Amino acid sequence: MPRKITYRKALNEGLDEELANDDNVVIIGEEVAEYNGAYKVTEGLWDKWGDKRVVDAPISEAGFIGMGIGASMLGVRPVMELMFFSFAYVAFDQMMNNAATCRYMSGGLINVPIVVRGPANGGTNVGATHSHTPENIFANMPGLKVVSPSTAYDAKGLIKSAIRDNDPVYFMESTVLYGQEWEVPENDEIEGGELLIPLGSADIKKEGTDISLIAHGRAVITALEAAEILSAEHGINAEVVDLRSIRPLDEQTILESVKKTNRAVYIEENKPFCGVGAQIASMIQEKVFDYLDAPVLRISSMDSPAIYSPPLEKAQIPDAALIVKKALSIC
Amino acid sequence: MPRKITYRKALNEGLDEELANDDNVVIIGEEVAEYNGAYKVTEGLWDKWGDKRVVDAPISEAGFIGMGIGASMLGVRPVMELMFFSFAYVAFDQMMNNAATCRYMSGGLINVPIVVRGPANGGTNVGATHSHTPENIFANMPGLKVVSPSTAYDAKGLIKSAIRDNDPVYFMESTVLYGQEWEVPENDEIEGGELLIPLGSADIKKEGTDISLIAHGRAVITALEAAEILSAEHGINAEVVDLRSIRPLDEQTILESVKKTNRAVYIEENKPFCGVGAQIASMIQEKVFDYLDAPVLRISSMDSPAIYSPPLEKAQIPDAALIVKKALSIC
Amino acid sequence: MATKSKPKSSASEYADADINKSLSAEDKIEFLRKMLRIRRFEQESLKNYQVTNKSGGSNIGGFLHVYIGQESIAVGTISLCGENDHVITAYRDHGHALTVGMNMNECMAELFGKATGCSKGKGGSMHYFAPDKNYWGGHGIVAGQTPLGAGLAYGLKYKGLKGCCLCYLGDGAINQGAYHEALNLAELWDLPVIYIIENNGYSMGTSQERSSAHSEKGLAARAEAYGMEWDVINGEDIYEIRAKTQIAVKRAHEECRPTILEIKTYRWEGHSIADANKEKYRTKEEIQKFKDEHDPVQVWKKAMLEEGVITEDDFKQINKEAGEEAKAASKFADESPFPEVSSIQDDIYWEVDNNTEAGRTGRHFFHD
Amino acid sequence: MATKSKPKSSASEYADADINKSLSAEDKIEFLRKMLRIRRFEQESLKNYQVTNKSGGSNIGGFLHVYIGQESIAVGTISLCGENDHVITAYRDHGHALTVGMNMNECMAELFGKATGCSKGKGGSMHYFAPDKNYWGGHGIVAGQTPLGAGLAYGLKYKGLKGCCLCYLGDGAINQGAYHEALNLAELWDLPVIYIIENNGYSMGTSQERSSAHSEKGLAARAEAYGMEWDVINGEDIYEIRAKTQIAVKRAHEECRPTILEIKTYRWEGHSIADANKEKYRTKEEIQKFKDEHDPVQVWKKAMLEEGVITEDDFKQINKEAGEEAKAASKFADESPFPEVSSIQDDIYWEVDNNTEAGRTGRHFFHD
Ligand SMILES: Cc1ncc(C[n+]2csc(CCOP(=O)(O)OP(=O)(O)O)c2C)c(N)n1
Ligand SMILES: Cc1ncc(C[n+]2csc(CCOP(=O)(O)OP(=O)(O)O)c2C)c(N)n1
Ligand SMILES: [Mg+2]
Ligand SMILES: [Mg+2]
Repeated sequence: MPRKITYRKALNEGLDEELANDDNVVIIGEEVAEYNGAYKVTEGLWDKWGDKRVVDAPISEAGFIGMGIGASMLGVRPVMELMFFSFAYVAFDQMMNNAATCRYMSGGLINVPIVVRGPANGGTNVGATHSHTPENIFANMPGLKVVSPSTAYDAKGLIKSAIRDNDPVYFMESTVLYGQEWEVPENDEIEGGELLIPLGSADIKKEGTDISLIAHGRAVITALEAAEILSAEHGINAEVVDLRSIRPLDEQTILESVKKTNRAVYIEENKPFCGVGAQIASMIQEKVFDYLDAPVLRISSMDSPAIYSPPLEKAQIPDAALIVKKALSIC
Repeated sequence: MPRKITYRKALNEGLDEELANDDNVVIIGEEVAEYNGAYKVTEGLWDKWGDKRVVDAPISEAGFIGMGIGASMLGVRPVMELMFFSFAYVAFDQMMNNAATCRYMSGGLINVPIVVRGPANGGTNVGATHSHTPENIFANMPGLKVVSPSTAYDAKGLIKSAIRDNDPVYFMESTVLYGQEWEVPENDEIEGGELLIPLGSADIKKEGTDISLIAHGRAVITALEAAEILSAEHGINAEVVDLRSIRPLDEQTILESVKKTNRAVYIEENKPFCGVGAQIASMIQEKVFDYLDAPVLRISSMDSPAIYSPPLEKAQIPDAALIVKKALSIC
Repeated sequence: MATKSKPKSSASEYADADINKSLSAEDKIEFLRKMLRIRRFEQESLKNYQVTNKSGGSNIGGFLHVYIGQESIAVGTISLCGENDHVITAYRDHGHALTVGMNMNECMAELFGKATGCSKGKGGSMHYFAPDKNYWGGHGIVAGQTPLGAGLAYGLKYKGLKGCCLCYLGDGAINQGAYHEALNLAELWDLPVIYIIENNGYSMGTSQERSSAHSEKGLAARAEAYGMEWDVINGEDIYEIRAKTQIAVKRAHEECRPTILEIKTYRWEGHSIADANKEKYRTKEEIQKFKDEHDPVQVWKKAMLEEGVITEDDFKQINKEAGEEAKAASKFADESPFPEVSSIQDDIYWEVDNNTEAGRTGRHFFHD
Repeated sequence: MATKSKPKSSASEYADADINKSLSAEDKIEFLRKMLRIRRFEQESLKNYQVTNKSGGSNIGGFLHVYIGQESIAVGTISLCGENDHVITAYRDHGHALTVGMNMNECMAELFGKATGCSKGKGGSMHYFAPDKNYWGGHGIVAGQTPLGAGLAYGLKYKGLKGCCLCYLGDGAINQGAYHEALNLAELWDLPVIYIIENNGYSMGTSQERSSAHSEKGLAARAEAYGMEWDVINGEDIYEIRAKTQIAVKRAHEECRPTILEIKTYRWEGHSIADANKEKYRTKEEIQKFKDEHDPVQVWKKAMLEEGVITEDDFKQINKEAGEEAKAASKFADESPFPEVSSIQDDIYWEVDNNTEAGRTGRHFFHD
């Protein structure tokens, strides 16, 4: 029977394997070492790898991420944890300018092989400042890569590729998914002996013919729920496309799906204005206009800062019912 | 004969009038006082209004913008200059969290009446770190307002409204436009005695029937050039819609234009991925799908960090020829 | 009075400072009451976090950072605040909130996410606000409040008011860039702001030594880098807190100049209630020692008993009342309604909320 | 030697420091040559900025921040660098670039925006890089390079190399948060980084007093806030620069510990060449005084003459050669081609540039 592990454990395995794979890999972040990680993603790694490879940082995101960028120019491969990806905002200049532009401004003499990872999601009642979802913001900047896995399998395969990538990769996880389990093969069950998923390849999470539900991150899971309902209750066979990587973007898989289904809804937990869905919707209508039987619709979080009140925050974030409703409106 | 003044002068007049209008208005920024402003937008204001009202700040954008946000909660109305809007990235947390979320997190007890203004554009050969165009990034955040004037007239009317607005307004100008002149009436020629343009109202810069060229900021000027060429050389009567305010957004004016012309191109100097154009294009296809005779097209800067080399930077930024080409492809 | 024969733990060399000598018995009892009200409120919120309620969940979501062990700081420092003095702090904000005069009902209801909460359920534990009481939050981003504190001071000065801003932060917060920028501005521009570092020894699981490099003079002494004044205070002694903070308040009021104060304290609970490691990064013995020997409530109680200001029975009565008040707050919170879903889109733009012309012009929200 | 009778301006009490005593005449002449090469390069670039070329524009776009007046700092400090020592600086970066061994042609061509520029015309004046010479830029965001400097030091230490990073910044840069965070990390983690504040008295039009609050010990002394070592250096004296910087380099190499150095200097030109106010925020007299009495080139020249290391003719010859080299660089730059428009999309992603599988998977660019 194939083994099931949590999203958290999958990340942990990926990190552990990459620490083993390359001496230059070092994990740095607040509480990642002795505390085992605020969300336990790095559990056991400090015990196993010691002070040099797993490092607790003071609360200085601009300082330590900038430091990681500098070290990466010398060939160190830092994997930086942001306790919440929201804290990227105090390190924003380092992450947008120094990570993304030094290669360009040096005419290609430099590269910045860092990974910045951490949870980027709402839904855990931690309020507006801790619930940012900046996929769209970082993906806007050429030079950066943005990845957002929706399952344990993807999380493991993508984090390993991200660490091996020679460009800066911002890896956005979900605290809501950390505790959920998915099938993830043991390495000896895999050809090549390890799980590597290339950045830039989307995944059809469920095949279908009637409408494309396209999403990234946890919204993929919600879309799968919606697809179940559409099928069971409405006889609609939805295809669910998971971007996995937002930049680079697998446009081909998206477009092929829409050419087949002729209808698309983009679902995300991002804020709507200039969100990822805006990019995908505008791209779809531009490239396969004649295949569309209806406008591309978008579903996002409600357009307010994240609310604390637990039952209300649920209402802010798209659920399966909303997806079903929107999908039915164009089917 | 109506008077012509520069975009810079228009801003300067707007600031001066608002300093006169309300004792709580204070201008703070690097080199805004004694130096008269790096781009001379605040010229003469320190001489006229003195140390209390026009204040030179040290190079501490997070510090002084955060300070301005705090002061605004007490009813001061700071107008903060960023020498380049790119420097917002070192103040990003203050601008995204403290300015945008305190009202919400306090259940409406607080408001933050600040303006942060400065040039947000490429095209002046100052390289990748100084040429960011973060309209889309800030407009993504509910609680913030983003304005981008394309003419001296708009600059004056909008800056005055921005200063009177009780919410945080990020006001993005263009160094390329500072020296250009437009007609701006004297106050005594205006009903009401002053020029106020409400945020959230777009402007038809040129009426037309065949295609809508929709844009913000300096791209509006380029679109007007393109409209001339389309008319003169191709007999195409393009309508040019200037957003003026990106958030709040005048969707109605945009949609009415597209319903009339059945074709639309969005033009901006922003980067493409999740740019403002993505939002507008996805909105148009969603809301007036049946009116569209062709996909909504988008034109943006080339998708690279801003290059230094002067002739090449020209090529990075959309020009009239590119707009004409794209427009013709759907006309 | 034979002060010399008094046991050391309750004798404060600062009891005789002018600012303390002028205290009435009622004032002193009020400090006790305020500390006990914080403690009982926090214990009650702890319970509400850990309980499983009717619907199978907790009454409180997200984070809960409680203030137990640090009560003397909010109570001692804020006791010096007058009409034009303002307060702003980080996410460990319940103690300050109750001290400035917010009531337990609105505070507890906020934890429950109810419409009757001080922020209508929108802010939660980390984001209490009461501008009418000169209280500006409750901020979740470490050190993010420090430029705001400078700004409140700037605003006071701009408006010609003789007041100051007390801006609290943790020992782990001093390594954020925004704080450094705020310090330079405060000294450069003579802003009446007092930065109060509540040094409880840890930022989450990281001991103070592992997070901050500093001279042997401590954390506040970083002020010297800016030519700023500073002091270090023993946080278990309200007399000392008041005496030394008063010097800073006077400096702010009369010279319009800033100060950094480091107040040594200890948090009894985990960083937040979700902190599963609270007895891993520090020993049980360490925690017990602080509870036994350095509890600010007990220290003050003892001083009050010795001064004859209260009896044991008085203490019990105050404590009981505080407990009842906290319990009543839970009941209030529990019985209060959640906010309407329609209210999610309120309180974002002032102009929209007030239905002004600006609020009605253009589209402000984009989720459908 | 009758040192006492030497005129004060050329006598350096640091000439006899070990690190200086070991200098050969050639070494000393090399310092002069390097300073003159910087100066002549900058004068040449100034000319190229102000000229109107055939196509009616300037040869150089954007900003041009020249290093004239500060040459001794780059030359003196970088003279101490060995194989594993690295350099990173801000946007006023031509002097450091030439000193680490970049050639005038690639530097001038970069200003012209040509394909033969050190950054292929992509970076411009503010962004020179030469990783092969341990030179990591050239950074436009004030103080943005300071965490990178800590990172280079971290990388050296991580890899077990005995080296350090010299990280330069301006007097106006010390009030950025990122610098503060980097300082704490450097001291906390024992990173071999040396922060060198080139205090030229102004950040654009703002005098140092108007931008920074600090103790009377100066800007470097902010180091004490972190328990870090620091020193102040007279920037017109290469002997002093070398003697004092060497202590910091040794500390970095042998103890793996950081230092802040404040080196006092002056910029002769405006902040950038576009600075129309350069004689408004400071007097003509002030500028003239620095040119006349504190020119590091003249100070060193005089010392060399007195030491008998060079003659007036030697000086003229070196100066002439430097001028010719700069002129030739202009010619080279002028005759070089602009980059191809197609190259605009190169040098963004390593994986794309190297056409790896990762570079070929998915779409990386979105402008059409
Ligand atoms: C910029 C930022 N980084 C990290 C965090 C996560 N975080 C919240 S509190 C905290 C520890 C702060 O410790 P300290 O300042 O000592 O305050 P205390 O909790 O002891 O009151 C951390 C790491 C945050 N909220 N903001
Ligand atoms: C974050 C940021 N803010 C503002 C600027 C604009 N700016 C560039 S250089 C400069 C002055 C810096 O002065 P200083 O650090 O003393 O260096 P110097 O120019 O004297 O070498 C300013 C304000 C910038 N590049 N980055
Ligand atoms: Mg602490
Ligand atoms: Mg300077």
